[in-house]
Amino acid sequence: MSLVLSEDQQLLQDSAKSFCLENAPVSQLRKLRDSKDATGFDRPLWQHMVQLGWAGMTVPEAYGGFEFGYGGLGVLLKETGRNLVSSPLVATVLLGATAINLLGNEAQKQALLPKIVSGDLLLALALDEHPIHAPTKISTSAVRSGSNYLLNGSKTFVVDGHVADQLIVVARTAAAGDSPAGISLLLVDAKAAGVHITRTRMVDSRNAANVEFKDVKVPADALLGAVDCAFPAFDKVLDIARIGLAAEMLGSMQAAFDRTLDYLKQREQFGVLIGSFQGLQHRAAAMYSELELCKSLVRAALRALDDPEATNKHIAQLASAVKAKVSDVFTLVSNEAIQMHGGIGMTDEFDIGFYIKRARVAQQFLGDAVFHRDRYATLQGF
Amino acid sequence: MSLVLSEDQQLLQDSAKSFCLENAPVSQLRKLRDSKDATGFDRPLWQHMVQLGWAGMTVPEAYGGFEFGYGGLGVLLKETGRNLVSSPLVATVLLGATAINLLGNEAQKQALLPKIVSGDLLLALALDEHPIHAPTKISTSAVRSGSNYLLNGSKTFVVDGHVADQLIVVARTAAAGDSPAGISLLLVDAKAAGVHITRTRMVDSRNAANVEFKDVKVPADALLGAVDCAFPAFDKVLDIARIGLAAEMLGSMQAAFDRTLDYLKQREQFGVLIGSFQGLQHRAAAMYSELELCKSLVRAALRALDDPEATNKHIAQLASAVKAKVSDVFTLVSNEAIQMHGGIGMTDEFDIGFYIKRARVAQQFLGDAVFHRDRYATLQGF
Amino acid sequence: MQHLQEFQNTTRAWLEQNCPASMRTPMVPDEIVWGGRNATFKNPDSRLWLDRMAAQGWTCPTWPQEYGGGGLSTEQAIILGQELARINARPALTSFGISMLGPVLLEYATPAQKMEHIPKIVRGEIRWCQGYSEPGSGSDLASLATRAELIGDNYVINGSKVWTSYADQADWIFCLARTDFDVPKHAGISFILFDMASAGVSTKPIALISGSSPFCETFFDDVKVPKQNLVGRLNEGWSIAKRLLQHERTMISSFGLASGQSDRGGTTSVVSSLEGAAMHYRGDTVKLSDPVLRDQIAQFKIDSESFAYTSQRSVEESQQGQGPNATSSMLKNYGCELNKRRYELMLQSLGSQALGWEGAGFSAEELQITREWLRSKANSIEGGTAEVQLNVIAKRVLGLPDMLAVGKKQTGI
Amino acid sequence: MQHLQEFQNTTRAWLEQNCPASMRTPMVPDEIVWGGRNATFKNPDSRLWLDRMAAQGWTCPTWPQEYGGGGLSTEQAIILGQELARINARPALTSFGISMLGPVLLEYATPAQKMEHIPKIVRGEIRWCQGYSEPGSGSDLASLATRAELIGDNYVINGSKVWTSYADQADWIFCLARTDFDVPKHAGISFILFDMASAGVSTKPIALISGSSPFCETFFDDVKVPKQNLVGRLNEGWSIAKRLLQHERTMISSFGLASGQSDRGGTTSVVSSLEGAAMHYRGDTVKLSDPVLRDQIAQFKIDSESFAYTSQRSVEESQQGQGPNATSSMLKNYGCELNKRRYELMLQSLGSQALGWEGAGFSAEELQITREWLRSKANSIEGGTAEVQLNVIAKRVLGLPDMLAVGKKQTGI
Repeated sequence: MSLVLSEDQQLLQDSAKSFCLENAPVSQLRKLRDSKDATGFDRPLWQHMVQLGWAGMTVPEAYGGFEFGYGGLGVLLKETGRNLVSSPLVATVLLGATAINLLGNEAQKQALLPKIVSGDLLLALALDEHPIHAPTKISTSAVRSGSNYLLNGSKTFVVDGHVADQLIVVARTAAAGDSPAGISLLLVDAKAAGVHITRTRMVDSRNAANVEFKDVKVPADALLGAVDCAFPAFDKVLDIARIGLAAEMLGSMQAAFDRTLDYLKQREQFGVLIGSFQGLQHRAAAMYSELELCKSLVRAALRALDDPEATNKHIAQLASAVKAKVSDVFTLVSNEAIQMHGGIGMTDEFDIGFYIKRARVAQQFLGDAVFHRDRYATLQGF
Repeated sequence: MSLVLSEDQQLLQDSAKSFCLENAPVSQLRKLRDSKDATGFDRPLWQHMVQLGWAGMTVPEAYGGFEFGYGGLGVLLKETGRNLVSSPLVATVLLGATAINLLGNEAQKQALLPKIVSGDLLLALALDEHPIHAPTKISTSAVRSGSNYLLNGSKTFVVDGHVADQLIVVARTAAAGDSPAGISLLLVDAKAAGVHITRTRMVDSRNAANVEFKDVKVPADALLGAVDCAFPAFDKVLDIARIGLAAEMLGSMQAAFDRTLDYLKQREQFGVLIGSFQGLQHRAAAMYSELELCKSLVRAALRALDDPEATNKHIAQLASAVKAKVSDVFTLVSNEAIQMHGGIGMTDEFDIGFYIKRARVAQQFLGDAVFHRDRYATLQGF
Repeated sequence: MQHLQEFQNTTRAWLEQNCPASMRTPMVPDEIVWGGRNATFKNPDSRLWLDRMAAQGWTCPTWPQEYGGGGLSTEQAIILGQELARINARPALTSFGISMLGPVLLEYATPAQKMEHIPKIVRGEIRWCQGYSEPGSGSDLASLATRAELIGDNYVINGSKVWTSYADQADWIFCLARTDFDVPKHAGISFILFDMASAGVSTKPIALISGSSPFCETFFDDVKVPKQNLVGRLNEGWSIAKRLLQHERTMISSFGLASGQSDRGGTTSVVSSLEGAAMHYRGDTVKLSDPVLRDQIAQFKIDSESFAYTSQRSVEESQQGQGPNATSSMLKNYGCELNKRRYELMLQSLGSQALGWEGAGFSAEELQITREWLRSKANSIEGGTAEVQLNVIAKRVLGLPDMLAVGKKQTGI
Repeated sequence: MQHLQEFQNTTRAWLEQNCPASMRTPMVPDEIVWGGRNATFKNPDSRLWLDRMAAQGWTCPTWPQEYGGGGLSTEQAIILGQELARINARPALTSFGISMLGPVLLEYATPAQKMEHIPKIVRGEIRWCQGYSEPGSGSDLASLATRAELIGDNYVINGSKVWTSYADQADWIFCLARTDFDVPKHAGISFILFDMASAGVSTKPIALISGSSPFCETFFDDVKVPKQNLVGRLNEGWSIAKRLLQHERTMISSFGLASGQSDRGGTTSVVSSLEGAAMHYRGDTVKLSDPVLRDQIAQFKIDSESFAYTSQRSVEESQQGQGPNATSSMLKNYGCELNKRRYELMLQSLGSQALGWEGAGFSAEELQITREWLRSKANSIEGGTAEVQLNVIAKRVLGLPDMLAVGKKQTGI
């Protein structure tokens, strides 16, 4: 498989690009923010995306999906990222559908995947318990009691937690502390008794929630994956999501860079275009180089997801490499975007500020650069 | 006390500057290197420095010294650093005299300090045992046997080890492993039986040696400082040396920067002076800013050494801060110096290459930036 | 020396008696005293403190007594500063009149102008704003297009300004306007003062990416200004403007320094220091568990410390007559970059708790940090961009050559 | 496709039979085969391997068969490369004739010139050097002053070159000379080939900060060159020169890549990888004990990996006809910076064992690393400085405007 888009992917990209431009430019996000929209995304827009097949992009045909692969979903994420589109694409499709597809049993897949494809089910992953991503540092407990689990604990930074129909909850059914052993996943109805959801308004105007579980009864058949040892498969779900998120971030930073480059070519100071100053030119050239590297790494990582021969370890290394790299470069590009826009970039009226806000949220989500370089080094044995 | 040089210090600086320019420019070091000089520094030049009182700069008057303080020695080191002068100033005066002054008993001070002042004694500190500075990771053992200690072990990166009359050896008399407890210092005659010294030719053309001790008999009265618990006082010696070394490095990087700035003002390309390119201007301005910060920090650290009210902890923090900062900026400045000189800077014929070589040796000596930031954080309690 | 000792004793005694207890607590943002016609004093002690200090002239300690200043020598002013710091006294008055306009009026204005404006600045009676930047002229300030035409005894002013801090609350403005369009751009600018209550002046606040802000757009529509409100000579306002910018830079670099080291008004806060915040949000007690962040914070703290010593050295050098030097650009730039770095590290320290905007799930302090982080991005834009400062260092301090005339214009001052 | 499969089979079989066993071991620096009149073969298998590969034309697989090349399609050449890599075959011939001169001769030379020079390049019979840089013209190559005057049937060449790699061992030189002094500098340059054995040619090696080097200064004193040795048209050599620089850049960026990932000739070496070296010199076995260095090495490895994918993507894109693009500047620059970073990290990894120059106390490998570290500093100077590459990216790729004509000249190509 090549590092260049296939013809199909290229077509998908073109159509996604014009779809977003027409239906979901950054002004859409601004509107959701300014109206303090309760949903936090545009439902008709999401239905439109569903009709285009976006929700079923990676779902097997057997469950009503289109099996277009993660290369395809990556293309969509990059284009929505370019316009900072707020939609259930990350929480429900990238994380949710992948989790069910990889960990679910046949009954769960049949029950849930078609609903995702048709837009009738929204999911959210309830994982983090601390301000710093640490996927095995889980205190939320699920204790077997008859035919149920009793769930207690609290979760933070649950993306789309306030609109999800079901939550995928990472809980500890055995062992303690920081061990990957003893971790299980449960599908929990968002409306179940004892589930308390508080929406958090984030700096990037996207959607998240804090969730508390107080003696929530969860039927034992809501277990997603193996009891006590779901972590390895779940870690792969996380890796897939990290790669997809990196694709989205790539789109966002590409857009921030393009807007900045345009500004350098338009803004005059001292009687010349500011883009003619060598100081800015060299910094723009450095950013371009980093962006090209990110682009290659994102494509290599997406390619591995669709390669049946790629090992989980190889995917894990690529996931950590790409999340680390893209996080750093998005920080660089968004900071430079503000600086190079000068005063106007600091005004809320101008859209560039949305990009620096998104940069920091995306960077923290599913592990920041330091987390992933540490993990990369461990995976490489040093 | 001020951060600006006192009148006396200013006078000392002026005379040291012209002394070095006349007697010890970089060509002197080149000559020593090319002739593979066995001593590695110029003895008549050193005698000249001794006559000027440089060897007794920090020695108390009671022992024949001039009590001009570390502010004064710092001025000398900065000026010798500017010209990359190879001399016993670091090993014998900065490290040696300080160690004897701080740890020695009255008899030792009376016996040794006047000889340092008169230029009749050269010293070397035998501390490191590993390629990475770790002053408490000492395996060299000194075992009491009657009225002697029996010394075994090996040392590396012993600056001036090949010419020293006496070695100040850091050894373990108790405990084991990596503990500061159990560390003692011994004064060892370089010609004693069982001492094997191998000169190492370093990339900076300065002097160092590896030293092995095989069953060396050292009289018990050669202990320098308290038995088993010399480390706290010795650590202060190291901190003083780190600050002095930083002053020397400051002089070197200031010279590398000045030479580069001159070159930017002379070299023409594309019909203009290359110093007129904004890309280079901004980098030069950034270096200048860092240099100014280094200058202030070096002065603050030297000031603390002459301030009777400064605590050891305060000095330790300043020592680690300044060694870390100066190491990083010297790396930056020496790299930029080569890059901005272009091809000519890569030729051995041009002097700028000596500065990048010195930068890396000075940076490793007595702990690099990472070592010192770790120590700084620990001292600050985080 | 004895005289100074005596001054210290009397000052200490005076402060002991006159500085109200509540004025010896850390400043709360909404209790900052800006003065002006519509001055508000949330804390009544603030008014008392201002009146007492102003009566001594100690709001402007070194300004001449004839204009209401304290008339202190530099040495005395330093002692006053130390004594104020000793008791943690709040600033009695914060004002652009003091930090920016006053010094240039003392240097350039006529005795009559000084007599009219300086005492009111000292006493905080008039609040000033700065009419410099325009939408089309950012770093290239001298390309400004606001025009002032002399018609009869008045200048008639038309145009607009941007980034005028607190324009909506200011009483008067010091304003740059073009008075000659037929000469090179630096040569046709004048420095004019006028009342913001004049007919034809309007303002509109600017929202920033960090939320609401003190900045405004300010519009002038046939504003009539008496011609004696010109400071200095007609068309020669640019040198006054530059001088004022130096004072502004010094002020901003000291902000950078201050916020780089500030505790946030109380040692109980978990975010009073970077390392404290980083440890708190990781549940660490003895040692920060993220070694990479630990290294970066140590690096930041070492740089902050070096910067503080550099500011101090710069003051000492300028006192030794080595002049109010070009290092103001260096200090401004480095101080601002440090402050930006500090907030980036703060974000890393807080993890996802630094990602809130408003509402539930975040403490007030966390939300404030997020906004301050965004606000810090402007540090290297306002008061001369980082790029302009680097140009100034390269040319003024390092003596690097201009490529061409266009290079000279780049410095912007 | 079937055809390619067959090609792969026959190639694999041919290599199996013809590549000597010792040619399947990692290259040793002093066994590199440079060819030329005075070629030396320290390992006799090297000669055998060169002769066999040259006979196939596989030293230059895609060059036309009529000039001795392999005549392979791009696809076939890729397969050949894969098969060579599969058995770790050493390059049969390393030559500036192949990597730089040949491609431009094929594009610009006359049939007679091609017939004279190309086959000798393919067979490694003539070793070439590059006469480009001059003492006064570094990045500003076109300001060169070496002159060639047509006198009778000869060009008479006077001047000097610098940084001519292996000039003291080369048989011929491809040389830029000024043939018209009365026109803009780019318009008066010609591209001329001549024999280094000609009367009036002399060379002098240049010592680098890393020690001895292949670089020379080269002097021309009334050197007579037959006029048919001009390539392309008189005074139009600049476009050939630029084209050749593109090939050089591509070559250098692949160096950067290679050395960024190379193992140093055997897995037994402790410095075969950065992380291995760092752990070895700290006595670590499971995990690198310096967490900051560990983070930096991880960052370096991630960047190297990203760079390798980018090189690969660039090849794929140019195969898809997205052109031999301007990204060569980006790859050259990034690859060189990576290599410099690698050596800085290597120094940190080795601690004081990386600080030796010669003699006792250091292993041969340690001493080599120190020297390679110093040598790496030239990566961002030779073949177009980092600054020139950034200019090219800014202008050619990003379309940023020139400030003035002088801006255009800065790009240096």
